[in-house]
Amino acid sequence: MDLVALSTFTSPVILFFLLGLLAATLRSELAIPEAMAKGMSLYLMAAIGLKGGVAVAKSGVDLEIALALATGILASLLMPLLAYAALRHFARLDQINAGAVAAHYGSVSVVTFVTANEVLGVMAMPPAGYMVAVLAVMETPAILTGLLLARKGQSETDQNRRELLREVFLNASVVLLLGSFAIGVIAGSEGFEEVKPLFDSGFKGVLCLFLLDMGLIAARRLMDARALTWRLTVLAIIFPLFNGTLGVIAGTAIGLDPGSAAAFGVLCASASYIAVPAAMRLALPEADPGIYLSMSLSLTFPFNILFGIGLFAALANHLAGA
Amino acid sequence: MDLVALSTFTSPVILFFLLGLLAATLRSELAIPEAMAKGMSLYLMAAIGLKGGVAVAKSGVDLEIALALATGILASLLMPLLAYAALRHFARLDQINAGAVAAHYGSVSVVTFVTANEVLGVMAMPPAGYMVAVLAVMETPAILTGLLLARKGQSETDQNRRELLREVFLNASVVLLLGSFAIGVIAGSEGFEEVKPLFDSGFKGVLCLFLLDMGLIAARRLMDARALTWRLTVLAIIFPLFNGTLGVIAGTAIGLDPGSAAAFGVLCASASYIAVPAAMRLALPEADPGIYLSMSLSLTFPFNILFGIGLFAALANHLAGA
Amino acid sequence: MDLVALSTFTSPVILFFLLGLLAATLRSELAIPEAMAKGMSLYLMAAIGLKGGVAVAKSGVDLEIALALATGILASLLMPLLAYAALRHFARLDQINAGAVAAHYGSVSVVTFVTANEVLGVMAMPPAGYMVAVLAVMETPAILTGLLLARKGQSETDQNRRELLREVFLNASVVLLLGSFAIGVIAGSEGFEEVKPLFDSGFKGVLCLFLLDMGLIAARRLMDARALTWRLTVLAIIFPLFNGTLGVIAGTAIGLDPGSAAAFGVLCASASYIAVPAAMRLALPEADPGIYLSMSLSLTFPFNILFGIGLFAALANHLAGA
Amino acid sequence: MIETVTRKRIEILVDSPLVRRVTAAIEAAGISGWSVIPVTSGSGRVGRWHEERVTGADKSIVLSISSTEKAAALAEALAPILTSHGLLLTMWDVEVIRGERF
Amino acid sequence: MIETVTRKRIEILVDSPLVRRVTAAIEAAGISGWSVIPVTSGSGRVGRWHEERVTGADKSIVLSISSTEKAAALAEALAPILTSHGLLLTMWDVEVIRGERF
Amino acid sequence: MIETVTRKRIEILVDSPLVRRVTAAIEAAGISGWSVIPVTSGSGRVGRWHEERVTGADKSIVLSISSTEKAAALAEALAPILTSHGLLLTMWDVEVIRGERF
Ligand SMILES: Nc1ncnc2c1ncn2[C@@H]1O[C@H](COP(=O)(O)O)[C@@H](O)[C@H]1O
Ligand SMILES: Nc1ncnc2c1ncn2[C@@H]1O[C@H](COP(=O)(O)O)[C@@H](O)[C@H]1O
Ligand SMILES: Nc1ncnc2c1ncn2[C@@H]1O[C@H](COP(=O)(O)O)[C@@H](O)[C@H]1O
Ligand code: NA
Ligand code: NA
Ligand code: NA
Repeated sequence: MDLVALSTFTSPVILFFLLGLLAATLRSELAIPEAMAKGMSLYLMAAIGLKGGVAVAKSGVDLEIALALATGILASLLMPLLAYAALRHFARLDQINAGAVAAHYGSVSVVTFVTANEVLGVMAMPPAGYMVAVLAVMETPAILTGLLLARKGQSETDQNRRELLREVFLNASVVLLLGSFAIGVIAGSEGFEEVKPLFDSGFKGVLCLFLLDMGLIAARRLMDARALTWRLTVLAIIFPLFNGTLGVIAGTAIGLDPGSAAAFGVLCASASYIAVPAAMRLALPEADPGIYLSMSLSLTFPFNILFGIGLFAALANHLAGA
Repeated sequence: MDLVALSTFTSPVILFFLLGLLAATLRSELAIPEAMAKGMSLYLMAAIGLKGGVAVAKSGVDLEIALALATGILASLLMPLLAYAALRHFARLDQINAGAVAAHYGSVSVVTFVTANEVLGVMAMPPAGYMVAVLAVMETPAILTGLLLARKGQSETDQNRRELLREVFLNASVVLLLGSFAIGVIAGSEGFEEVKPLFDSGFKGVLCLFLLDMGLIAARRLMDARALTWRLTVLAIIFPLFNGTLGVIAGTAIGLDPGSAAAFGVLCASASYIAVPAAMRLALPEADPGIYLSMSLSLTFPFNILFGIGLFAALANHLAGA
Repeated sequence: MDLVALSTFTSPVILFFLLGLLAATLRSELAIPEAMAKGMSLYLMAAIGLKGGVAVAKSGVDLEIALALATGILASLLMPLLAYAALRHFARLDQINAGAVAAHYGSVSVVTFVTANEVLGVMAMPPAGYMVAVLAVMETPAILTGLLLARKGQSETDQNRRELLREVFLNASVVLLLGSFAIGVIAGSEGFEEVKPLFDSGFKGVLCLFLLDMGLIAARRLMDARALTWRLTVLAIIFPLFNGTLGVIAGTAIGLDPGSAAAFGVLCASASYIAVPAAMRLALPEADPGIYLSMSLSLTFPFNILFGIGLFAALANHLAGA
Repeated sequence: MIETVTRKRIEILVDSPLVRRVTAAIEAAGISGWSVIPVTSGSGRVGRWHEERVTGADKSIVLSISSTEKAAALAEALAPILTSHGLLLTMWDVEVIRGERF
Repeated sequence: MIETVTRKRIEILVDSPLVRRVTAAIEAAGISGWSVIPVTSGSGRVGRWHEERVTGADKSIVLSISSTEKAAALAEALAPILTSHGLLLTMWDVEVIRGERF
Repeated sequence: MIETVTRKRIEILVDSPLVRRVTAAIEAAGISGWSVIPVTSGSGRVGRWHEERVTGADKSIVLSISSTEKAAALAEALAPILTSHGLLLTMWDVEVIRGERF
């Protein structure tokens, strides 16, 4: 495990993330234009979707995939429940904020998954291509659970509910992920060939620059975070450890290969900070972004990138060995 | 022909365009930052210009090229006349709007040409490199004809006319296309080698993302289009069919190879939605963008991408076979 | 030398710069979105930093490097003194503006260095990898000298001074250059492999587009430059010639290979127009950007790109031959 | 001397994901149009933010010109969600030409 | 207590390709300067638009501070093209420091 | 009819690298918040500029809503550096809801 962790620390991908954290902590003015950051995140989703789809076009669809998808949806639906309880009683958050934060931890972080994909690849345990589909289907169910928890007893106007459901099920990242996944399946490897240079070769480099930006944003948020109590900080580390471990076990239980089981653990451990916050602004505007973004982006995300991925990979290997 | 059309439908380039159309129709919030979209369109023009120039540096200049250029200029000058008549009498547009729309259909769409280039390449009938120069020279003449038609009897102030001519002849896309074409000619293949990874290998991938954005914009415009009558809709399909067919015939007549003849047909069939609209805002601000953009971008562009290219390729092959 | 200069003029990198100058002179509306331009400059710094670091990881550190770094720092500290004298007495600038301009000429231009790197590579005399570190350490000392000259006798408030020092020592380009240099050293060539497609293969193409933008900005500034006297124009050409020649001589004297000596000359000849202007807005807001940006960006930068690099390369070869 | 009429200019600072909600209210108030201006950073009671389009935590300003009555109606309509949605609404009198539009 | 003077603030919403036309009028009116603010989306009688810099269908706001006389002169000069060019002009009184500039 | 209160709206046009200096003054004046709007081009006595974020020569507008007293204090605090730092400060009265915030 130590070796694993170390090996990841010499990868440019991780090093650029650390550079971002460092630069922001030193209060350097370094900043990536937001249009470029947004563009890179769209590129990463399109690329990961395509690659997953192409892989599935090769491997073909089978029961294993259906099982993985079902487990993913279930996990996304249930994870917020435990998180909500902990946030209410241990961290003493009000109902609205507890529901909002719970939704983030039930959902997933695309970039954490992408990084895990690269790291696991380097460790010669690449996850199966269909895990991208699992990633996509895990994004939204948690949002619904979170909203139910936050809005217990209240009700939205119809107009708002319609807009909300569209935002939840057709939010940019879900559409782009599933869309390019489908494109990958249809185009197959021959079709992928022509766009490979941009979407495959360029991938890791873009990931470096994007993680540089994420490091800058995460650290800056943390330094300005006023609403972050020590109890919330503790939970932001416990949630990924707990959910991730369960995830790896579940993944192994349903017969995933170690790489995919580790990836599934990372998905469970990760907290959304792109799709869910946008949905929360719409659905729970009263919830404080200072809480849910600081936890998911400034604490859980770095933890997963720097330690989580290595841990869950080691655990998956261990269980596979057993 | 069916096979042709089908084959294009499994190309990622086309599939991303369809994804954009679909996402916007479903009212998803998916959107590409405009700075990125603008950047990609500049990249595509620089790349296509370079490649064309390099090709000409190899092939050398001859009468065929001069002939193709002359035919292109002529077509761009004359096409608006017929279009104008149809717009006035069939679609009942006023003089100003009819002139503005006519200018769009006489001019060309860079992205449609670029896409045709890729598709024809896949079909083993790549157009000649100098077609890029034809593309460039076809952009502006139509604007002049359109303005004359729209402004019959009226006159601009000198200051405005000067600014206008600069906008028309030095508009960004013309300068960039001809400029990078010249650079390609000067640098030649050896010179091109060093920049090939970005401008050649990356090309199709960027085209995918750009067409995704074009699909989003086209569909959104269509859904908000208030000024679009059924008569205008009909013309937006007839114009490309008519101009494109004439274009392929003319191209074959002047002795172009099937690929180039098909590309020339696509150029005639395509309607500008980058260079001309900007010029129209300046020259005919009274004209309604809701009309000319909806027609060129939301109807003619998708038609050409999805069907036109395949049709004109088939026609060119047929004529060549005959 | 002529041959050298000519050879550079057929490189796309230089040709795109000329295209930018030309387009702006013709008052074309061609413009690169600023978010994209900013993004490209960040990319170039990250890439050049990485490559330098990887090279050093191969070559290892030795006295030669220490010597080069020391010479660079010294040059950056001292160059402003002479420049200041000339600006005060020949160009008759006031203390503030003279200090501000002097800081620019003591510091360095990343893009000029990057372009020199490419050109020298083509000329089979690539500079040593550690020259990137020299580039990075030469950026800031000149700012301090310039400020001392401009603020003789005055003093800043503590709060301002703190903010100022952070801006000076942690400005975006220094952090990104040194940061990615360090990443390159740590990751080494194996680590670099995975990100090579983006940071190495794509490099020259991006440099083309960035220089296109720089050409546009430089020419536009020049045309609007109201504060530019003929005396300042003369100095904007003399400074690079003088500093560059001294630089090549010094570089050869401390035993650098011809390529590195030429690069060191280019560093001394170049004037900053990204890092220093930002620092000057903060430290010397009274100084007129119309003066220092027009000199460094609109005159010295094009001179170095088009002639300086070739000249210093020839001189370095000559001295090495002697 | 061209004559101008007085209208209200309303500017509403809002989280970008909520812009649709605000423009819907504007259209519901029967106002003829609106425009959106980007906001790149800011600071308030819940802390500072900077260029965060990626996390959807960025803000925009929705500006709209309308008659005093419609402006009042809009303020009325938005009042209940001002605090919950963290909107910042300011309005003032401006002179416009072609006042009949609004 | 620092004293301020009253000046006009004019804001003109205009299609980005037409910005030059407006700034030319501003300079013709002898006004000392102007600034341009981006507009990312909007809605009016001819429908809605969103981030369309690619098609040149995007808009900008040109803002300028000037004396009341010069502001009136500018409004006068732009009036004839307001409708044809789809400009949206608003102006109001603001307090400025260093008023002598304008 | 919802009641509104009158507050000052201050807008300061400033070189982007100097935004921090201005927001520091705003916070020093005890004002509860501020927002930054991008400026893409402009023209003044020292000439014209356009989209120059690369050279750090671009500008921004810092806008802040506050009570008249705090606004005056802020103007007071910035006055000495207005000319040297090339700031352009305008302020005017606006109606706000939830006035207690400011
Ligand atoms: N009442 C208004 N308030 C603010 N912006 C407006 C208003 N009316 C129109 N606009 C802007 O002006 C553009 C053109 O309006 P129109 O000419 O009515 O189609 C719209 O897309 C909006 O961006
Ligand atoms: N009267 C004005 N109205 C609006 N913006 C102005 C005005 N004067 C100057 N500016 C802006 O302030 C910047 C610097 O102006 P100056 O200090 O006069 O060169 C200009 O580039 C414009 O962006
Ligand atoms: N007084 C103010 N003036 C201008 N903008 C403000 C002000 N207060 C808050 N804002 C903006 O509104 C956002 C949210 O404010 P708050 O709800 O107080 O956290 C801040 O990040 C600022 O962008
Ligand atoms: Na999760
Ligand atoms: Na055409
Ligand atoms: Na120098």
